[in-house]
Amino acid sequence: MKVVLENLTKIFPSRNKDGSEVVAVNNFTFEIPDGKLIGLLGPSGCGKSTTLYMICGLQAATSGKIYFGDDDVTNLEPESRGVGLVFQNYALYPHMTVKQNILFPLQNLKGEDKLSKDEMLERAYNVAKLVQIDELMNRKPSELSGGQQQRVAIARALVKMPRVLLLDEPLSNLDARLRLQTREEIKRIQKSTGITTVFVTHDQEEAMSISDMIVVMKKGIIQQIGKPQDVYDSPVNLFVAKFLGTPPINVFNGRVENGAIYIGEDKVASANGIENQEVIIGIRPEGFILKENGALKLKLANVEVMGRDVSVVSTKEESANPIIRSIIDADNKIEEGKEEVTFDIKPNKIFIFNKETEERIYLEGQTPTYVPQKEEEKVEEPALETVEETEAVEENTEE
Amino acid sequence: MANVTMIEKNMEQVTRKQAVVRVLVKILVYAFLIIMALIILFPFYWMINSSLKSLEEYKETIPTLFPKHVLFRNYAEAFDTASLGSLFINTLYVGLVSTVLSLIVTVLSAFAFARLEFKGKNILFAGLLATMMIPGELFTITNYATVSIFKWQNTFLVLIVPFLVSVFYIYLLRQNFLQIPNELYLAAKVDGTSDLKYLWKVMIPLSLPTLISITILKMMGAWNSYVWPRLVANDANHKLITNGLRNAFSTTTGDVNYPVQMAAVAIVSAPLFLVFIFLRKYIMKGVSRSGIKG
Amino acid sequence: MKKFKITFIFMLILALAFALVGCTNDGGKTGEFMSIEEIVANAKALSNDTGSSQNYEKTKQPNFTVPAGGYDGSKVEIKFYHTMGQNLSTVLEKYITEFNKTYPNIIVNHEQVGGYDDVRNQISTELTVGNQPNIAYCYPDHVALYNLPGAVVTLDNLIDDPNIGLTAEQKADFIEGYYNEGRQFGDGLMYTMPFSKSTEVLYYNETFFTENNLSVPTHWFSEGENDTTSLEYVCKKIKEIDPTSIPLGYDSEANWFITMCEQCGSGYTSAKDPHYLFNNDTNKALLNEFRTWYQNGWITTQTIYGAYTSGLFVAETGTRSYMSIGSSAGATHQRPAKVTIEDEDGNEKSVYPFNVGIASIPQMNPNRPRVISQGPSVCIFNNAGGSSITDQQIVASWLFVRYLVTSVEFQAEFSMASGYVPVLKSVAENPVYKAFTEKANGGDNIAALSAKVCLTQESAYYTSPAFNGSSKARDQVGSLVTKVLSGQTSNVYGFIAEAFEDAIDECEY
Amino acid sequence: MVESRHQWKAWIYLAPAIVLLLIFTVYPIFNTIRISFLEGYNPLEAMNGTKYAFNLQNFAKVLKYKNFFKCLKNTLLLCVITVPVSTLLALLIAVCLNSIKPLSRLLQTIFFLPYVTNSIAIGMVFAAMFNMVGSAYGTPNQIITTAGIINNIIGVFGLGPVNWINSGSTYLANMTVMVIYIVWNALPFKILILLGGLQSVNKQYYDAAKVDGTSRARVFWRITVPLLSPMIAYVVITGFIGGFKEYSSIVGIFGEKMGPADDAGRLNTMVGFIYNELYSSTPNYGRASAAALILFGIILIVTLLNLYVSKKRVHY
Repeated sequence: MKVVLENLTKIFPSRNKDGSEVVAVNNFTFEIPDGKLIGLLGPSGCGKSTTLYMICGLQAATSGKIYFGDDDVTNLEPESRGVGLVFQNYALYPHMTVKQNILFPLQNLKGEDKLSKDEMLERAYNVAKLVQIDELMNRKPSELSGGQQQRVAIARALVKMPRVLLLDEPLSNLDARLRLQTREEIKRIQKSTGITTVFVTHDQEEAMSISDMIVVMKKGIIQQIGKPQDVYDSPVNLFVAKFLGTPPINVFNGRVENGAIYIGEDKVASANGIENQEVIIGIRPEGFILKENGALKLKLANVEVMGRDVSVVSTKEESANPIIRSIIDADNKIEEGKEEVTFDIKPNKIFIFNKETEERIYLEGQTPTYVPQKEEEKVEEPALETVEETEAVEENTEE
Repeated sequence: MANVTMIEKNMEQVTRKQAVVRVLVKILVYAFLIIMALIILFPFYWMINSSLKSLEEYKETIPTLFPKHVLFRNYAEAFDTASLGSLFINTLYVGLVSTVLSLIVTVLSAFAFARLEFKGKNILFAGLLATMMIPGELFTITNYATVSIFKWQNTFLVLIVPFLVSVFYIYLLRQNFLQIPNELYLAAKVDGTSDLKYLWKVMIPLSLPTLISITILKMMGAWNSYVWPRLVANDANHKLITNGLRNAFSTTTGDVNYPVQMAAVAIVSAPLFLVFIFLRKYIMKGVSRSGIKG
Repeated sequence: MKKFKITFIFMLILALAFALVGCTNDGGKTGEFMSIEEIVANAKALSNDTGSSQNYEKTKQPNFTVPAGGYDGSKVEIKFYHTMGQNLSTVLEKYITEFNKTYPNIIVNHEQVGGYDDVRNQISTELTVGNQPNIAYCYPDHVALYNLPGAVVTLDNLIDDPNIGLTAEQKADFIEGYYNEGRQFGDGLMYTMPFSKSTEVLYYNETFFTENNLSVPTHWFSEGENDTTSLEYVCKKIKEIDPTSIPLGYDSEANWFITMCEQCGSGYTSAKDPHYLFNNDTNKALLNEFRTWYQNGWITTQTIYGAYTSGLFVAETGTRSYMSIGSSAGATHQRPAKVTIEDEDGNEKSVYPFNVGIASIPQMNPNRPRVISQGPSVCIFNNAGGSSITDQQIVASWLFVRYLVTSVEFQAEFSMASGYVPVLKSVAENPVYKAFTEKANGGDNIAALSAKVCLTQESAYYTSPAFNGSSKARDQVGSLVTKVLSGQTSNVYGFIAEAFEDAIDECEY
Repeated sequence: MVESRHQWKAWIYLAPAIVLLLIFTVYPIFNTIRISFLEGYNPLEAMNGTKYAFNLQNFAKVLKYKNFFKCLKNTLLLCVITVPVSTLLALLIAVCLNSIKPLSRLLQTIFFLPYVTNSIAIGMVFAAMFNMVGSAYGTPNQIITTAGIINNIIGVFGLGPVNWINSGSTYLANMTVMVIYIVWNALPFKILILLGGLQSVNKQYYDAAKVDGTSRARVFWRITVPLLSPMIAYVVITGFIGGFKEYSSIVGIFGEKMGPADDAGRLNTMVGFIYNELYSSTPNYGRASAAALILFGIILIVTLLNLYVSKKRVHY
């Protein structure tokens, strides 16, 4: 089931009564292909949860359209949209056993979708097996671990075979080890059911690892949409570049001078075809090649050995952040006590951004994979107030 | 699992239907609430309405919805015949003093039950709760004898002391205290704060809403007490509202002047009503905050 | 959750089942009532002295002897419980200041405790711990209760004491029936002094009666066709003239029942065991007859009507009544409010819409009249229950009681203010009271008219025997009358028989 | 919890409460139990040395007395009807109040009003509303002087005037008036507790139910009620305890005769029964104490029953 958002916008009356509004979601237009797993990604307060709730119907859209396939569901009640939603803290009914929780949505089906008793049971057991909780059926949610509760929530969402599955920060309440394992689970379940799924997270690693496509957002505006690798390899602006990747991208102030990129005195890469200007330079940590008197000279701070590769921590005057981190594979040696270290830069791992607009300037050989929305369609944004995400959610959702 | 084509019906029509349903439900909810509110309000309206009528008009076959000619005189008359002035002062005095004293007792007991561990604590508390089930009349006679031995008749003491301990409020406050995390207490203990200081500095501020609602509810208790005051303190300068009210209007021969009686009832209910309006938020929060989790 | 709904519905069904159980009240028994003619004949056969003549020889020694020298003039505080409202308390206070002129050191604090039952309940509780007052309003059954712990002072020695007792004239001045009420407790000793009395009189709409030339009824049931002076006839006639009216309103059901027993000589109660005698054929037949009167819409009572029947008697519009039997003290309430009318030459005058006549109540046997005597007496308490009451307090109390009950001025003023009847014969000659009774008329000074009627029926007063629990009998016969008159049943005989049995059970419980 | 080294400290805090309880609660209980075994104990007689047999006669006499069962029936009937009705009504009102924003504060104030009033005073108002002066029974031309406001209101809907509380009224009519008045009085406290409970329920359960397409009725019975069950259990238990001690509301409406004119005592309750024993012309403390203990026993049993039922059904 394809999901299409057209100029979707959500404006909240802001908490303080000065009449200013907060544009939580600003003119979203994107299409979620059928059967794909989409990650909505962004810092807190960027409108990702609001978008999710608008898709599922718990939040009414201020303007714009939402289509499931070719049905316009914008003003439809959530129950008739055929969506499955998994809450951040699962919202399992505490007084019902796992089986009752899963059966609950099925018992609400009316009209021609009504199922007989054993059809419901059979469906429930199928979905329970799918998420591997079939032996926990008679337990109460309070007796389960976080991961198990997570899976019951997913089972409850899937059991009525929704057209779209929505997950709100599914992994944020899990401990680190469980997070990895559950992440794979979600991927496996989505692949086997082939259901169009949208999930929201602020953890970029989680999004990149399992999504077919990711949507990076900031203050209600879409920054970039694309396959995780494409977005990582070709960020459309400094924000996306900085947001993706751990450890984060190294940022320098530099300049383009007659066809070359200079950080301070060091000429690190060629930039022919681009006029001279002050620029912001981003280099991925894995973009450094250790080389005797290489292009970029850095003052060495220390070296962290992480087994498979080595993380070199150094500083440079022109660097925007306090340390620069470069990851090189373990077999090249760095003598202790050396003052300085020099690197060459892999051409595909360096990006330059316009000083003012922080927009990406494509070097030759680098092709844009995403064209951002045209400027004028955006709803002008009166207040630049950063609003904490959950706090902005409209308080009296219809009972 | 192939995606089930859920809804073929025309989207437009379904959305409109749902919008209509939503509005309908809203109307239904408001209608129900308004009707119930009117039912609750009607006796008060009738009280005020009757209290402004003359006796003749009050007795007419078809009761009039609004007094033909409004008699505020009834209120003045009610005030003197039942000497409401002194009744108010007595009740206020008894109410305030008993509330303050009982607050102290309640806070200390609730603190002990919530925080301190001692042998027989649960049995004691269960015993306390059991006393809530005993009909009051059981105590009246024996307490009358005890109070007489103490020679407390016709004093304010006798109206205050016997009811200082109210188990319900200890229960309410204990529930509230239990919600304050124990670590706070242990931390305070570590850096040497005494129990009382901790109680004063931490626990009371935290459970202020409940304390305020207990104070208000306790004050109302004084307003409603009827049997005991009449028995033990019925002389003029100790009489309380209810027993003052009760036989102020029962003349032995002629008819009771109902409108004046209604006026007295209105005067008596007014202060409580005003107190409630101002402190509504606290009462609501107090009782619900203690979130009687059973 | 299904379970929650099921239990809720189950509770509702249980409740409805209970409700239905409560509705059956048709007694099983059937039978015939005694005829009214037979009852009238029995009543007429009674001679005047049967019934309430009691012997008063003393079988016990009085429990209080007057200390030598009587009152020693020391400062003494005494407490007096009564049921006087605002206006009567002011009269009392006036005479307390008067009393203090002769006895400055006796401080009298008085307190309105509530109604008569409230006084009894208060004292019976206070007695248990010795907190009883010094003087109290009382009824005979109250004294019977206080006598369980022997808390009431016997007044004989005080009365006979040479210097603080009653002189022969004072003793003779008391109305015979009222004075004897004090010593009807079976041992001939004097327990209470009569304070102020009331009786029952028949108020009638004199203007209406003269317009329709109705005669004032003198007896209850018609004897023969052309008997136009029976209450039965007058009620029927009034009903014909004004069908929307209720001819007669009888305020106190209990007084009505007890008076009928006295007038017909049928049993009510006795001081000795068995106490409760009212379950007899005469009484059942009487109530059956009055039930038919009620169903014909001829009579109503205070409890059935829901308010004092004087309300009906003074009503100008809607339902009204033309006769009302009620307490002689309530005369002012039986008078309609003044109405402003234009007299011939056009200026406004406020006048009573109708004139009220007062007569004594109908009798079963004219030469053996019986009418109830009520009203409070006063008794003095001793130090029973460890109370701190001293002999001087008792003597001081006696002096105060003696002052009130023998002072002609107090009796006159109190009677005029309360509508009660004075207990002293000489009050009739007191100039103020004489002027008051002379001016008696159906309008402005209706109270005087009521007092005059009471004076005429002094010899007819009766009082019921007093024993511990006698007021229970009074309550039971009261609700018996209301139940029989307005109870709904198909088998009247069975219903009445069962009602009587229930009342007896209740008394003997 | 602080270890038991602070035993004595706890007892000091509890001292004032315990002393007062001993004098004014514990001692009376034992005294009442003692008196309940003294057959026909009458305090006034006892003063001059009458001795009383120590036996169960008081209990026997009370249990054999027809009036006792009438009072018990009235009390049980009132409890069994008013507690469920007022709880359900309070629940509905609380849920509705919780789902609206505008006017909700005003409505909350109105719904709490009855709690602030004096029950005997308002009883007079109710009596006046249902009162019907003049006999409406028997006489062919149905003389009614004032039919009372309630009869006029239902008259508007075409129903004839009902004799609610006057003489000649039926038991059912009396009970209806009592149920209305008791429920009217019981609503505020229940609404307050349930509303408090509702506000502490996590909103997400309702969102989840919405997404699952649950009908309003199912949301109410399958989610709201179970989640509120601890509150409901508490409200029902205190409702029953209060219900068994019902007395002043009947005095408010019918006066001390506890019933319509022609059948005094028809609506008398257990507490009324005890009261009559204490304050009658023949006060009998023995039987009063026995009746009080019997009532206490019944309340205890019912409360334990309630606790048992709620243990099974209530979710914590």
